[in-house]
Amino acid sequence: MYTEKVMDHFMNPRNVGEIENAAGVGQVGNAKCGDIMKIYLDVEDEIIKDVKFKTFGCGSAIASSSVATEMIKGKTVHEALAITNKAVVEALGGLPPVKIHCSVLAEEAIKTAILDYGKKNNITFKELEGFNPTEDHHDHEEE
Amino acid sequence: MYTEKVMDHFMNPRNVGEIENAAGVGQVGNAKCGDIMKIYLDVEDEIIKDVKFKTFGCGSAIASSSVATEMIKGKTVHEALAITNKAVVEALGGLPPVKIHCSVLAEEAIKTAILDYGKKNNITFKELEGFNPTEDHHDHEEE
Amino acid sequence: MNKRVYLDYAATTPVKEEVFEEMKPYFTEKFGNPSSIYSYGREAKQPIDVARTRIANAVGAKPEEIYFTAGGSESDNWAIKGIAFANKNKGNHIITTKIEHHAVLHTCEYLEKYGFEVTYLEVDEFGRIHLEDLEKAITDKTILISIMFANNEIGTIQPIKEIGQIARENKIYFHTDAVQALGNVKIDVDDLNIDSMSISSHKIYGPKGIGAMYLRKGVKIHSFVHGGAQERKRRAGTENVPGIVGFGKAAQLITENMDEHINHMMCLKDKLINGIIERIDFVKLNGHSEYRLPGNVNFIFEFIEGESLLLSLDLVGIAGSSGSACTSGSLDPSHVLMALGLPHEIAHGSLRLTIGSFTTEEDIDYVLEELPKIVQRLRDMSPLYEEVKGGQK
Amino acid sequence: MNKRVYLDYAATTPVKEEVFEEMKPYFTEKFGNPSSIYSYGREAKQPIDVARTRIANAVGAKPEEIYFTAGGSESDNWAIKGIAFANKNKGNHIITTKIEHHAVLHTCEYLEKYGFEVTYLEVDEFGRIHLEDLEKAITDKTILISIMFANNEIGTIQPIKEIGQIARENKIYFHTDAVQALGNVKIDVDDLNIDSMSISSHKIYGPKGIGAMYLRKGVKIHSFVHGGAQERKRRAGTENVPGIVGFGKAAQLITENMDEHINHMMCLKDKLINGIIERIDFVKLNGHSEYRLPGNVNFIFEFIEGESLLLSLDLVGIAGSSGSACTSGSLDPSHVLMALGLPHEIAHGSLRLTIGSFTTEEDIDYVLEELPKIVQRLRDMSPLYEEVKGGQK
Ligand SMILES: Cc1ncc(COP(=O)(O)O)c(C=O)c1O
Ligand SMILES: Cc1ncc(COP(=O)(O)O)c(C=O)c1O
Repeated sequence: MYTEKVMDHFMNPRNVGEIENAAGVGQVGNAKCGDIMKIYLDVEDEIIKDVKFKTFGCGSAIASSSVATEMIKGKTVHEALAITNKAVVEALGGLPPVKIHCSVLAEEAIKTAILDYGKKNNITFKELEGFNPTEDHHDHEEE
Repeated sequence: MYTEKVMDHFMNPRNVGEIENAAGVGQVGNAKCGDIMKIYLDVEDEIIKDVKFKTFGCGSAIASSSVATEMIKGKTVHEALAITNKAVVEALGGLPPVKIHCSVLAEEAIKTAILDYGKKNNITFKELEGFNPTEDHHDHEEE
Repeated sequence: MNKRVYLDYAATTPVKEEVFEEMKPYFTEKFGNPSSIYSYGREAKQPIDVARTRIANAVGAKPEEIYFTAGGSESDNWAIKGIAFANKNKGNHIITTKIEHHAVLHTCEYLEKYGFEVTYLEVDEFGRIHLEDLEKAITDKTILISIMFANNEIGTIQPIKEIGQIARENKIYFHTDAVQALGNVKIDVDDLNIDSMSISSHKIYGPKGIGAMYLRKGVKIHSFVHGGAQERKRRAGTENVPGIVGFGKAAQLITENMDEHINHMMCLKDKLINGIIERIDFVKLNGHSEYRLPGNVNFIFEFIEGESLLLSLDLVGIAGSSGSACTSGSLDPSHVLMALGLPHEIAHGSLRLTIGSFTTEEDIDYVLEELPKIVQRLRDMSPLYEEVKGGQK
Repeated sequence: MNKRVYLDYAATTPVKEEVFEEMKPYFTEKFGNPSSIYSYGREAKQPIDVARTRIANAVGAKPEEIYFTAGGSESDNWAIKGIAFANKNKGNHIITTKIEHHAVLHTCEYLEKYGFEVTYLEVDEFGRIHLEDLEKAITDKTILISIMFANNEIGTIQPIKEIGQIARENKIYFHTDAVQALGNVKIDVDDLNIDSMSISSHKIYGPKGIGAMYLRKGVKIHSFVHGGAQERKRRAGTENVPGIVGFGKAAQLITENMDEHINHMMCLKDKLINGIIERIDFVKLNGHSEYRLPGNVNFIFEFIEGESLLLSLDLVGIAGSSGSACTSGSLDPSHVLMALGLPHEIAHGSLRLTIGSFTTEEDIDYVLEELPKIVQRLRDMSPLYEEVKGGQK
């Protein structure tokens, strides 16, 4: 059902944890739907020095968080903002159709954390214009 | 499905054949329903000296005819008239429910042959009062 | 009785050894529920996908157009009821034939109680429908045409492609009961314009209790068994994994060896037909000479009744089948033989012998040796034959 | 991964060796069609009668009240649709519960589109209905009560005898889905006033793809699969002979050893429940302490989600199941857990482990060793647990 990459990130997630006094924190999803992602950023000169995550959710939610943190670590916030859920899916070698929403959550968790960083530092990101993470990203395939 | 007795009478039917210038002949059933029985009697002093049958029909129709001829051979016509379809079924060690009509046919074939014998000889049999063999004796069990 | 000759392949077939071997592990070892996400479940899910693909390949369909069922009867019921109820807003008229299997006929009769109107097309003396009759029967309320691919009793094959064409042109769904056709006739659902099709495993050397319905993508249908999300949410129930695996293997084998298989049956069939005609008087071959299943032989033996013929054959080890009323517990002989226009009294004396993979020349020789004796014996007991002989004297 | 511990017996069971041995001859040797009158047919018919009697004996029914189907889902569909449509003249109201299997729930929802009204009874926090609720729900239009014997997720057993009594007094038919109960609870259809009952072979160490419906003599029902005259003309289709034989054998074995079997499961179940409660914080046992299937363990582990728990267990070879939305592809967690009144966020973290014949003490020890580590690992990743820890600091 899951690719080896997904299973690897699920079993050996990178960057699990919290950052005290993080530069930006983003939390998306909700427990009602069964997944919450929280991303902590440490930013210096617009560069993401460190990133940690905590996730409540299924295997692919955990793997998506893990791979997403890996993808943005060391990147500029602008580079991080360019990361789409598709890129997350690709980095995982694919996700089952019903699990695509997990990658969407990962993208939005990053954006929300950067938005928070921006707010704290009075920076507005052009890339985040109109960004409005909804609570419910489940778009499961139904017949 | 059939008892050994039925199979024996089916494979080794007694008294198959015709009697030329028989004292009485009875034919019941019809080809439309899939079974016809024809019984020939040779009667002397009200005693059935000989009996033959021909049957078009299923295994139990043939067995019923065979056992019925065996039951009446050497008997008086009155004794023969006392034979019911139940007696035929018993003599065969039982018949499947859907095949009971075959034993009814056998009983009626005997009666019809005796009726014919009576007509030819101007004898009326009390036992045959009201006897009226119908064409269709199928009373298959349906749910 | 020592020798046994099985000539009832149209009733059911033995499971082939290769098929059974492939099924085996799924009973006691790889027994998981395919819906489960853990390893036991995955072990059971993957072979289902393989089987689905094999069956799809056998009929020119896409794997996701194959839905597993418990057999041909369920497939017929599902296709017909499911399409009828799901399309009732478009019309309430169904067209079928008088010679369908009971799984289709009784389903149609049931629908008649629920507001549907059904036209039962006549067939000619060889068992084929006439396309003009079909065209004439179509109304603007017709939503479904269900016509069997090949008949189980007399083996007659219908003009499926032309029927599909007519259905397509009139935007009517076309379902075909191909239970007897699978493995005996080349089937390509696209080429033949088939929208839905019933098939059954135990007729092609697979296990009993498993079948499938082909449903073209986009055809509107209701679920028949509601419940869990199996079969893309369309047919609930924990999957019959070994059954599915066996059906898949059987479909693969029959597809690979189709030409050879057909040839084998055809030769033996012709031998049997010719042999009977040579050896026995007052016989009539039922069905069509050309549009006929390769393994089907169906004869009328006049003046005798089918069950007694079957019983006698059984006693010498030969297994056949009969359209006789007496084998079914009903009053009338087979509705198929009646639809051919045969009189009742004649229709009672039919014998079907169907040839399959394991039939040999010796089997046919044995039948040709035994059958004439049996027919003669029964005729000698028959008052109807007496009359004929009388007339000939 | 080497060790494998299967704890999902409620999902499906392996076929027992004795069962498989008894089935074997019916695939390749005694393969005849049971409806045929010749020897091949008789060989296949007699074992069906044996199986039917064994199953009847297992539930206190008469053999002629047992109808074979393709499984529990078909039995549920047939019983409910068949009784509903056949008794529509008497009323259009059906009573069931919120925690039924989808095979019952989705069937009821389907019937709602066809003029039936359905009351879905609530259950208490332990999953039991209250009899007063049932009595209050009955109207003069009520024709059918369908309440499951035991729940598949949380194992709660309903007051079946009392429900049957109420149904009887009100002259309403009572159907029960006993798929999970068979083999785990003593069932006597007469004592319990059951009119119709669904059972399934693959839950009692028999093969998949075969089940049965018990129907009390005299209960009015429509056929579900129309066609041939099999199953006393009520369920068409060539019989799944090996499946039926296997189901019959499985029913016999489970009846003979029921007490021992229940004891075995109860001991291990208690060990597992107590072990989990001792070793892990923030857990909640779902279901009833007394009215509970002997092999059912169902826990909520707060702050973590069920699928990630299952996946982690699978990686150490343990097979369980979860009422998590994420395993089913739907948005909401199990309707059963929701009906217990659990909040969404908590219901997501459920784990069902079900014990069966082949479960050993070592299996349970292994789970008690692995599970706490896994739960801790997932909690350490969970932002919800972080909050709790935070609160505790
Ligand atoms: C309570 C209950 N009812 C019905 C079913 C359906 O049975 P089957 O999978 O045999 O169709 C199941 C199991 O899946 C069940 O647990
Ligand atoms: C033409 C046809 N349709 C349907 C069926 C029913 O198939 P099954 O016995 O698998 O339900 C059969 C065979 O019995 C058949 O020959």
